[in-house]
Amino acid sequence: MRGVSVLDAAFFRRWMLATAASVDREAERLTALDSPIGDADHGGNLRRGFTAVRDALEKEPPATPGAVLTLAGRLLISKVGGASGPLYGTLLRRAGKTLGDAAEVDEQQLAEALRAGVDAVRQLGGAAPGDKTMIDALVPAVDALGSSFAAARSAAEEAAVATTPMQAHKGRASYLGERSIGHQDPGATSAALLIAALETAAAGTEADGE
Amino acid sequence: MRGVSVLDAAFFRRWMLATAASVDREAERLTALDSPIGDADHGGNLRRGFTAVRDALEKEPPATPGAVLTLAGRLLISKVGGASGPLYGTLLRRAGKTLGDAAEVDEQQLAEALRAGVDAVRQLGGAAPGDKTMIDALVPAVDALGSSFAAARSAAEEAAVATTPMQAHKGRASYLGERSIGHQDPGATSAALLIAALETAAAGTEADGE
Amino acid sequence: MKMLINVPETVVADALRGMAAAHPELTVDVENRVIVRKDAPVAGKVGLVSGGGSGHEPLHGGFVGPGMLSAACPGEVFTSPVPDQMVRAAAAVDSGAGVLFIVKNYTGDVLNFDMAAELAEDEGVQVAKVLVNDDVAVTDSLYTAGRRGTGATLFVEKIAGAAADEGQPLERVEAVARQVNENSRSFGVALSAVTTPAKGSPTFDLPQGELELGIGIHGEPGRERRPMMTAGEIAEAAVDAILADVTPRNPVLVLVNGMGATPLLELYGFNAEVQRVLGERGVPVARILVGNYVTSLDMAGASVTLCQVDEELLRLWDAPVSTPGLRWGM
Amino acid sequence: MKMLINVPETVVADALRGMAAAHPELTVDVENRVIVRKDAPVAGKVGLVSGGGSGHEPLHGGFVGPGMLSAACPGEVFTSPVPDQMVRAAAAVDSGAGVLFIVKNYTGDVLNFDMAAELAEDEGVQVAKVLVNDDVAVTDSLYTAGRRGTGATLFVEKIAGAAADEGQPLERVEAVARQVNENSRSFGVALSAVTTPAKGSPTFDLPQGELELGIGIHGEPGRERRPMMTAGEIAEAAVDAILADVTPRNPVLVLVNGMGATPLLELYGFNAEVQRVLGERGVPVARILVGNYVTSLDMAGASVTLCQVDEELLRLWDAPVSTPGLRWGM
Ligand SMILES: Nc1ncnc2c1ncn2[C@@H]1O[C@H](COP(=O)(O)OP(=O)(O)O)[C@@H](O)[C@H]1O
Ligand SMILES: Nc1ncnc2c1ncn2[C@@H]1O[C@H](COP(=O)(O)OP(=O)(O)O)[C@@H](O)[C@H]1O
Ligand SMILES: [Mg+2]
Ligand SMILES: [Mg+2]
Ligand SMILES: [Mg+2]
Ligand SMILES: [Mg+2]
Repeated sequence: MRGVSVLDAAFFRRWMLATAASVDREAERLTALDSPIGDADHGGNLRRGFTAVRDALEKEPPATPGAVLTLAGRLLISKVGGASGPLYGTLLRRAGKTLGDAAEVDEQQLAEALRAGVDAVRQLGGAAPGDKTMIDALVPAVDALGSSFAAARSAAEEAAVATTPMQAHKGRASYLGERSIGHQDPGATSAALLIAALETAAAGTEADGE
Repeated sequence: MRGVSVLDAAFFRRWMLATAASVDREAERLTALDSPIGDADHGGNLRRGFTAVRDALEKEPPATPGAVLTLAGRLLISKVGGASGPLYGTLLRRAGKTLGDAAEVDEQQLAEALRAGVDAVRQLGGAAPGDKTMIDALVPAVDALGSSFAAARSAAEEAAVATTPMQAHKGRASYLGERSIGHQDPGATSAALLIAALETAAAGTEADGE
Repeated sequence: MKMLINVPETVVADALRGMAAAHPELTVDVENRVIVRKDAPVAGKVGLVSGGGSGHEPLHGGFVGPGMLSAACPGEVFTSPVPDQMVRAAAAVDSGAGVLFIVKNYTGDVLNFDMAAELAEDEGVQVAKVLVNDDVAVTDSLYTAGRRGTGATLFVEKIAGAAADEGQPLERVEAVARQVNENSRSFGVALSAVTTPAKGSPTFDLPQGELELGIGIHGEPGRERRPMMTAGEIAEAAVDAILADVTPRNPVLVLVNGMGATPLLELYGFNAEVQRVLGERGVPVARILVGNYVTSLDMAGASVTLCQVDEELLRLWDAPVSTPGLRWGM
Repeated sequence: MKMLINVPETVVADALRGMAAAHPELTVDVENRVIVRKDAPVAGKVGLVSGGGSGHEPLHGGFVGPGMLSAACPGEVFTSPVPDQMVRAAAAVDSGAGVLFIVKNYTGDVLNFDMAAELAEDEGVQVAKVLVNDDVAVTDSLYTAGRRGTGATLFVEKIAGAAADEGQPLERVEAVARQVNENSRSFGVALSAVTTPAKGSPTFDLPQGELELGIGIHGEPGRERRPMMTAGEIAEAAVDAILADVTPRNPVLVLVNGMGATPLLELYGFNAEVQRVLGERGVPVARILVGNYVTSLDMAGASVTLCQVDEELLRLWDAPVSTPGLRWGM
């Protein structure tokens, strides 16, 4: 357990920028993961989306946490395409809407907002835990957010790795049937990057994100 | 110098069959030679043609030397296509016509007939010695026929190898300009097979040809 | 792998510029990535909008024109387009008679077109959707994202396009499109993997003596890897996979489709085998189309699509069409 | 390399069987290897016969039909057809108005068509010949077999086909064909070598980071090997090679032609660059055709052909045509 910290719009901006930076760094790996069981575009998709998010946040930073996430979600939807665009877009948009227009939120509220976002993603894409999708990383990460960003990060990273032995039941990888077994899911991997960026943002500087 | 031997229709049949056999054996090599400076079909072309020649000779063997060559030439023209079909077809057809309908001919007459055939090929294709074509093997071979089949064979084989440093001025290889230098000409190589088969035929058995 | 491109980032935009130049009969909005019939909206006519990732050309942009699509939205390579493109396309082609979205069944395409439909309806456009899911290599169950949309897309776009051009109302055009999809089945094989511009190397490793059976059009591996087969054996595998799923009662349209890098010479030879197998299995054939129509960049391979047609569907198939990729009768 | 074939020996026959099935509007004589317009001979119309090695599809067989060729003779892969085929084709299409042989300038094609012309004339058919030799990569001199016939073949066949369909007499059709050839220039590049069915492996070795400039359509290497270039650089090299040979005064038809395995997405992007360069060089463009038309089996790469047209040639280019490979206006 730890003290309650206050998360303002700047924190949320740092979060998005840190995500953009790590997606940028890891784009080739994400695409490589998307090759044997997908169509080799996941890295490029997210890079295109988060680059747009970064550009928008740098140009005209929204004033509230909710507005940052809503803007990011909307941009992902209108720039990414593919499966991950609407899914990540919905995740962030719903989380943003859930935060409303509070100027500051606490970690508890962030966790609740993300839980609402994950529920929206589950509803939209129909995936459940175990289907070898981003959901497999997002669900345990949100559960662990109650403890700490670090715990959420480890939970997401472990969960991403744990998709490897699963057989995919949703998305493109499901076409492969049993041949999808033995490969780590690209979306679960990028979800872990998103969660890990919370910790970077909490470190307080935007250095990593800008 | 050597004694004059008599060449009958059976000899000419053996010659064509021995050519068919060696073209069959060497088809892949001829195609391989036609790859770097051509279009990788020379072996297949000649195999298709001489297979037709063999089939026809086995079905209904013509009675005279001239008729054997005329038939072979006509079949090459109507089965091979490409540059080599009309050229080899013309070579044998003209040689056959030159032999007329004599039942037997001597080596001298064969040499003259082939010379007429080579002239017809030169006229048809416009190639001169040094242009890196079948002409480069045929001309010295016909010259050496006055001595012996063995001499003609060596002359043709040496001449085929000697096309390697030449720059092609006729046929497909000419498109390559200087890049045609350093490769042995496929047509000169197959011409050497044709000439070499005379010696096989003279050995008297059709073993090699059937 | 080498490509005839500038940089991977501009591949789609460059292609659209090239299309715009080559096809003055279309309106190609390079910036917003929408390809529209020049005469759109056509008064009283239902608008037909499709789209999907790029890399399947001539699908979909090459099927825009009289008798087929009203507009197409090209996404990034193998990536569904975004809702903004579809909304824009819908607005451009709606004459008030409504718009039909033709959507290949991939998670990304479905989600993006769904969002677009909501947005377009907010703007007052009446939108219907039809899902194309013809690929029998994928079992349609709780454990997959459902059958993929592949070759049947061409049949749906052509036949629904003819219905729309005749002035049939939205419900009718939608019903025709749905019927064509339900009557269609596909199966594909790959002899080589795909190289996307962004990745620059083949998406998977396919050794010399092997092929993939049951592939899609996005460079995904198939359901099964097998030692290399002859054209005749492949035709049997493809046709039999389809016939295991459906027994055609009516004559079929046959699409023998190249995946992009298979020469037409081979495709025609493959068609000969497909026709032999259809004959042996007693399937009556109404029409045959052979060519590279629903492709997967530089993949070598082919797919077979069968679509059962009654007289009405056959009439619509035969109706005039004038697009860069499919053209007859005008 | 893997191919979608049965055995190399039957590739051409298999393809013809497949064509026969797919194109009931043509008469495909598989045994004698002649593809003929179903309505041939058309009374009073000059017959147009072309042909060449197989492996360049849709050229020539795919260009048989109203408005273009009367008949085509496919040879073995990359091997000129034999005179028997051409004589048979000439006899099938001659209505008494004579026959024009359209011959790509390769030693084999020239020799075989020459022999065929003699034989056909012996049988009472009036024969004219036109040689297509548009490839500027080959110097036309005593030291070569002369310029190769490549992309311009499509322009010659289309435009002479339109003239013949109008009922123009043999001398006119021949003159038009000759004019189109004289007005045309091409230049091609390869990103990969060709694999012929008979050889089964690439005809030459082209490493990852390199391309061949000035290639033909038979898998021969080009005039020069260079480090890999962008689409823009390749467009400059191709257009400038052509403009070094001729300065167009009239507007041009542009063919941006794929060699077989280059995706349409890349071809359109390449077209964008070709149009940019033509614009920069001040060459006016009348029409643009982008696609795989004069191919070289599974070769990756492209060629550019420019053909200067006056109003009459443009009118003939725009005239209706209905063939498997090229179709508009009917
Ligand atoms: N129905 C779904 N629900 C949740 N996540 C999904 C679903 N379908 C796919 N995904 C996620 O999306 C990822 C693929 O994203 P991406 O490659 O960008 O899109 P596409 O599959 O359209 O190419 C998968 O690895 C998976 O984690
Ligand atoms: N004009 C010519 N005169 C004589 N021989 C020629 C001529 N052109 C080509 N050849 C010969 O033909 C050979 C190629 O034959 P082939 O590969 O069967 O025909 P193609 O070049 O039509 O593919 C060349 O190696 C050369 O020896
Ligand atoms: Mg993907
Ligand atoms: Mg050759
Ligand atoms: Mg994708
Ligand atoms: Mg040849």
